[in-house]
Amino acid sequence: MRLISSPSTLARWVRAALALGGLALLTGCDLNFWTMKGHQSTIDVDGPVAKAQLHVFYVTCWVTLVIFLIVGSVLAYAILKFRARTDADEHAEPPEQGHGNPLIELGLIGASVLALVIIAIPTIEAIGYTYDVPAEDKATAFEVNATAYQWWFKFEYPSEQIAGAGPLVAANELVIPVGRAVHINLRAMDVIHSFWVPKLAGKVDMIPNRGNFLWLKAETPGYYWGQCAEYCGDSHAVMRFRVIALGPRDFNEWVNRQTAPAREVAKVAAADQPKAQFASYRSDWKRNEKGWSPEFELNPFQGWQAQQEPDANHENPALIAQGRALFQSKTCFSCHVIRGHMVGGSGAYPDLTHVGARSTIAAGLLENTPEQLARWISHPDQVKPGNKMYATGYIPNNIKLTPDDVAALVAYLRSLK
Amino acid sequence: MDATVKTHFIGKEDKAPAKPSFVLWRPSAKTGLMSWLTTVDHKKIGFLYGSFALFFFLVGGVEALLIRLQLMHPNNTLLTAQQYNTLFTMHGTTMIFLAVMPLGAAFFNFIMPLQIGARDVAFPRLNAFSLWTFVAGAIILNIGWFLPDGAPDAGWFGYAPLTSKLYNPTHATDFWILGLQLLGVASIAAALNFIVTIINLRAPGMTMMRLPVFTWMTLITSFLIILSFPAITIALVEVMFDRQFGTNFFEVSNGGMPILWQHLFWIFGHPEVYILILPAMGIVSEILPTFSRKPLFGYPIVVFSGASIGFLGFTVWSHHMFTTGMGTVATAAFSLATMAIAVPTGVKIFNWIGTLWGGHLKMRTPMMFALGFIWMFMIGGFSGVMHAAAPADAQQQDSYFVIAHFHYVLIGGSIFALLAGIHYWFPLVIGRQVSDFWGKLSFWVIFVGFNVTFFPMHFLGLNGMPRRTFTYDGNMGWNTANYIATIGALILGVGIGLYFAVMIYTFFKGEKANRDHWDGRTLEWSLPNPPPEYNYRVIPTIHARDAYWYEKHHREEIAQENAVHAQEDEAHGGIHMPYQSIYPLVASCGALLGGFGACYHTLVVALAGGLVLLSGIYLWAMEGAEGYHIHLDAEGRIVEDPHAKH
Amino acid sequence: MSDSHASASGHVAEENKFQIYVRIAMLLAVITGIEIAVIGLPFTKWLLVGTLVILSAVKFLYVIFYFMHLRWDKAFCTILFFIGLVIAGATMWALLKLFGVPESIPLTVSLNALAGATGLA
Amino acid sequence: MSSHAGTIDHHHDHTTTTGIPNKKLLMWAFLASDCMFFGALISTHLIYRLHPPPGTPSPREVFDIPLTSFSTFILLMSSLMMALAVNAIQKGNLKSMRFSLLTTVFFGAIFLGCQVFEFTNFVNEKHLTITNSILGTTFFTLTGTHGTHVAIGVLWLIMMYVRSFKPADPAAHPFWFFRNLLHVAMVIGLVLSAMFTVLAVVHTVQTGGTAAAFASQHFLIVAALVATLVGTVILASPRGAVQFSEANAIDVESMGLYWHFVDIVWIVIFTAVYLLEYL
Ligand code: HEA
Ligand code: HEA
Ligand code: HEC
Ligand code: CUA
Ligand SMILES: [Cu+2]
Repeated sequence: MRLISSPSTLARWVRAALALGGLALLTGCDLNFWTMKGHQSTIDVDGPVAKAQLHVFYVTCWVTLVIFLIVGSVLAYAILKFRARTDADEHAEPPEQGHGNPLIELGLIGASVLALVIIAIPTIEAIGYTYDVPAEDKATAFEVNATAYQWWFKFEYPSEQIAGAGPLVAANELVIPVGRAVHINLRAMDVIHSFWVPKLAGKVDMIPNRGNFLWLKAETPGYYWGQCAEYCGDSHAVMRFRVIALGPRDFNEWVNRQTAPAREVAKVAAADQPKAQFASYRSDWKRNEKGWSPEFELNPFQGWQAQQEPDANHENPALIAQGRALFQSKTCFSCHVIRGHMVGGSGAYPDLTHVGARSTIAAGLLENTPEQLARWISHPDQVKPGNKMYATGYIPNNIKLTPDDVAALVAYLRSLK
Repeated sequence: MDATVKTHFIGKEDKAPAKPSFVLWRPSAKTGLMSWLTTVDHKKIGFLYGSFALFFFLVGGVEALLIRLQLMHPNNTLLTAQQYNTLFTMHGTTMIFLAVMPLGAAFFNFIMPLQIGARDVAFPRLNAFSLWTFVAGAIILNIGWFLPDGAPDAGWFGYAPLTSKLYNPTHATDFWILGLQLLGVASIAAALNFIVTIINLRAPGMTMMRLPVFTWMTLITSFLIILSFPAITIALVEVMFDRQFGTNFFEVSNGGMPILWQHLFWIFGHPEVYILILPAMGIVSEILPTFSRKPLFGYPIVVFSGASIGFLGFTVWSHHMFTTGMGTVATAAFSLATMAIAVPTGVKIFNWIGTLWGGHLKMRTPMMFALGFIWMFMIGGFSGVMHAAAPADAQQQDSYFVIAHFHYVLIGGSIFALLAGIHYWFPLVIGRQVSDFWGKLSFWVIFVGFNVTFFPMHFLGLNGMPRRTFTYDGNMGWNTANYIATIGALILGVGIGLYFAVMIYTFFKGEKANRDHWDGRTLEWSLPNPPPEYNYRVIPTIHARDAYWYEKHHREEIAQENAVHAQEDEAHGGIHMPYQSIYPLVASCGALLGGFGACYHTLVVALAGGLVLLSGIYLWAMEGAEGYHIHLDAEGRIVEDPHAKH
Repeated sequence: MSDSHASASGHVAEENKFQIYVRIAMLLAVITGIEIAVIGLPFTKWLLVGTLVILSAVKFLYVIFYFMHLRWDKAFCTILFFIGLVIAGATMWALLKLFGVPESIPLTVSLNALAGATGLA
Repeated sequence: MSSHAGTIDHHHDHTTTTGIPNKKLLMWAFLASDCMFFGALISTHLIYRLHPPPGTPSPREVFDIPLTSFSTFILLMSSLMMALAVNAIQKGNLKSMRFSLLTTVFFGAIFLGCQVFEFTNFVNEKHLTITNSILGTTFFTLTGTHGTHVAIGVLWLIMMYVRSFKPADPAAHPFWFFRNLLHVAMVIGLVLSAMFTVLAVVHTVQTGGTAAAFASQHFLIVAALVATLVGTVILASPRGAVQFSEANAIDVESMGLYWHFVDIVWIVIFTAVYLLEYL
């Protein structure tokens, strides 16, 4: 069992084979593919649940590989050995008309069953282990509710109650404590979605009218990619999210910031306003154009951390105030909650109280930069086809945003750290 | 069931052909459009099934190529999300219901009656009805391409509540529901017919354990069809009611449970995948012995394992639902049951190898495809076993690993075997001989293209790429594999194109094939090519499993026997042939009309369609299953035109 | 039920089938009456359920074996029908089991604390 | 072996391999498939009964067991008549078969009438509709689908009944086809008007109306009943030799199999859907 379960052996083999193939094809650029270390790799994982699942995968992989080698060699041998090589061969007397051999048959059936038992045992074990938080972790487990909507995720922290406002609510970025088992209740409000953070755990579906859950644990602080894994309509492909695992201190700090109401920016005289950086945004976005910068790609965790602190030097209080007014006058607040700033919104739309402190917007699709924010709020439907922000209220409500409006709204949203 | 002692005459007796009334007009055209529309000949029906299926295979293939082109690069903009979603839905639905299933039905129709020594299926007109209802279903399913509502886009398993009116308000989903419903009716009707035919129309001496394996697999597949389709029929009725009458089957606000759809769908869906593979296994089990010049190794076990696969197929449906939170017991149970299927499947593989062992392998094109099948199906089966391990599947479900798995079993499995079958029976069906060089060339291009396309998808899946995504970002490590896969699909496209080109060329210009082109073992090869309308001049008497092989080695004995039986037949008034009929087509047109009415929620049209359907069936019953007799001269020419009588 | 046996007894039965049919219809009516009476009895639930299931199974079998003459027909008809019946029955059983476990209790029924907290109730 | 003279053996068909007639085999295979069909439908109902959502009406307050028991009994009797019809034609007794077929139709129609009554009663009095609760959805769909099966069976019976009048020599009766068509329409009309008459009677009795009121209110329907009855009798008058014979026993028999199957499905529904709710 030890031998089979050693993930690194096979991984090394696979990688070596792939690297060779890669050289041959001269396409070495996509390193993540050849090393199987993509952001959503199920091979290069972190956390006990994903590891248990990977272990089962390796067992199946090894067992079937061995069978394939054996059966394949016999098959290859038979084909090569008994091939008719010449025309004369083809017309030779037919071979002996044998009909089979029960002993061989039974032996092979027995061998197959044996091979399956080897797979079945770890499978059963892992089914039990991955199902729910292990008994010894129950007491310390952290509870989160995840609810899926077309096409974004809502995260609630029942243990972090805010006076008068219920539990702490966040959208599209799930922040969890490192080293603690996290028990996530999965709900869906419209159609079926699925919660999948490959590096931490396999997926479990979020099904309307069904109380599913999953557990996972991150072993190192970091930034993990997640994606909806059940087809849920037009924008299923771009229904993503992130999980950020923080050490205890950082986590507490984050909770404290998040439970506070939305940040206020003091008014400053017009003359002091730094203007340039929000002046105008690109508007010639292509459909499906990528929404992140290479720097962010290189170190998203750092990017996330950087978002936590207000960027006082670049803030324009007047513009922010204007944005805040627009948020109300353009009826954004009828959907979105900004706790402490205005009364309105509902739980069925992303909470924007601390939207400025997220590393991504639009359900993990775009990096949270002013440029991308502007892109999103000017044309959400071009970013996410069928988008509900567009379909049920935005453009049909005749929300028309001039470039100046957009700039002001962006400034305001950016200030919500 | 001692068929040996039965009469040699299996046609029906009837009175002198009555003069048909002017209302119950019986078409008798033997050429031209009318002959095809009113045919009840299982060979013509099989040919039509095959032609439609191949057409839809190309349609599904073009859809697949568009999918691949969109995924060639990250953030590609060739297709919109809506178009992409429509394409994969229609690709999956088309390939499964309109390409592979009817292609299987084509072989069932054409080959199976020949293999059991019958002159037709048990209910020739029902057979025509199946064909035309299949066409009606195909039309409804695809009509959305030409209408403003668009084609269906809820995925090939249409999970509720995405198919509800709230989330899919256009009629596209209605096309999907009604299209599948009609296809289900067609499939069940056809399957019932095949079951009765195989059980009841076997030539004397053709005991069950002498049936060719392909016929056995036809029988098992037919059982799977009649037992699995009702589940999806009910499921479809439920969504249809939800959409049209506001019922609550999957309406959460009134307590509906969307998960129920998944169960009902997969109770059908899993047996369905064996409906797709068992005919393929049957074909391979015919080709390997022929080209090894040796009987199938362990025939009884191969048959029995086919039956166990069919039976176990009904016990594993929830392996498509490992991620739906079923609880540990159910997950473990379905996991183990799924693994168990590897045993009978493995038995087949072992026996195929056993068949090759010690043979004289003639490496002709059908054999190449059949061997390709074994290799590719084995790989697909192994990734299936990886899925069966539920914890591993939690990472694989709905990722490209699944896509890789099922394309290996569906293309490397079903399609390879069906392509092999086309090559194998081409000389019999068409009477012409396919060039071995071009055939092999197309095989190699397809083989390479297929592997280049789908092998990298395993790694894409393991690297976390979810399926059904119209776009992906370039930073996930998926670019190279997607690029390779697209190149592979293009190669595959060239291969398929080549294959079709060769076939079309041969169809028109190919060299005439001689009788018993491959030195065959089963009964159909005893026929001239293409087989005459009445199939067997004399219903053969079967003495051994590989009936024709036996016949070839006992020529005199058989000739004597046949002479006696020919006389008996003549004494009965010649060879009985069923009349053609227009009413199956009429009934199917009613189904088409009714389907449209239901799609557009217009009761009047639906009722009108129902009335046409009913009238068609009534007239069909009233005209009766009559037929005429033909008489042959020594050369097998028809000496007396039966239609001259009236 | 071997073939020879079936046809032999078939011929004997041929003559008085009318009586058989009528008697069976009466029996079926009586059983239906018993069923209706049973639901009022003060016994434990499982006993009553068991009784009802057995009684309707008996009715079922009488109809298929007599009215539908499986008893007099070739055994193959029985096998054919029972393939469908057994697979359908087993599937129903499995479905009811699957939906009976706690995991499958719909949220609309088990409005648990969580749903209340999220305000989704 | 090849002689077909003499009596027909209804348990052995010499033209098929197994001796089972094709039509019978087809029907049994179809019924096997139908098991799955009703299995899925009944499962749906029972699954939703396992954990009914709050606010679901209680079936006990909705169901009307005496009525349902009555229709269950009626369906059993129709099964009996069906079996007798098969028995009759197997012995070549055409008249007796026709009588039994009509009685089967009659019982089937009563069953359907009960169901129509039950449905309208549930909708109007008990406020259970197909849309307002999951119970209504599954109950009406399940029993309605069964009712549709019964209705198809009734139609089939009628067609078979009429077919037994098809002349032996159609050429001698140039309009036989239209006569048959008219005959079918007439019997369907008869069944429908009889059903509505009975419902009208029930309605009149329930609302305490008088015979006079009944006659004036429902004149049309009664007239239709009388007209179709007369028509049916006239069309059924003998007109020389008919084609239908002992050889058609298999047609009647396979129809009978369908009819009995519908009956056994009801046996299951009666227990699983109705009676179990009372425990
Ligand atoms: C032709 C069709 C076909 C066939 C034959 C199979 C065969 C098998 N399939 Fe596959 N499957 C599909 C078509 C098919 N499948 C499709 C279309 C889907 C996806 C549907 C969708 O989501 O859209 C799917 C999805 C699918 C899933 C769900 C994945 C997911 O969505 O999460 C699973 C899970 O268990 C599975 C398992 C299996 C298994 C165990 C077999 C076995 O039958 C394979 C058995 C064969 C072998 C194992 C190889 C030969 C055996 C030996 C040489 C003997 C020795 C071997 C051992 C002892 C291991 N399949
Ligand atoms: C038997 C079934 C079958 C077959 C044969 C195929 C064949 C192919 N499939 Fe298919 N596929 C499915 C069944 C099948 N597929 C199913 C069930 C799904 C899931 C759908 C869903 O999620 O709902 C799926 C999904 C699917 C996806 C995933 C989409 C997604 O999840 O986003 C992809 C992606 O690469 C793909 C690719 C291909 C390719 C490249 C082929 C190739 O093999 C195609 C080869 C054929 C050709 C290339 C045609 C060549 C023709 C010409 C060159 C001639 C052109 C001429 C004229 C027009 C006259 N398929
Ligand atoms: C009809 C309701 C509605 C209105 C009005 C609305 N939004 Fe939204 N908003 C949504 C929904 C739904 C989403 C989630 C979309 C998704 O990701 O698929 C969203 C997402 C967002 C996000 C990204 C949140 C995240 O973390 O991913 C921002 C920022 C945003 N909206 C800003 C605005 C602004 C600014 C306005 C007004 C000009 C506005 N919204 C008006 C419904 C609305
Ligand atoms: Cu949500 Cu896919
Ligand atoms: Cu499956």
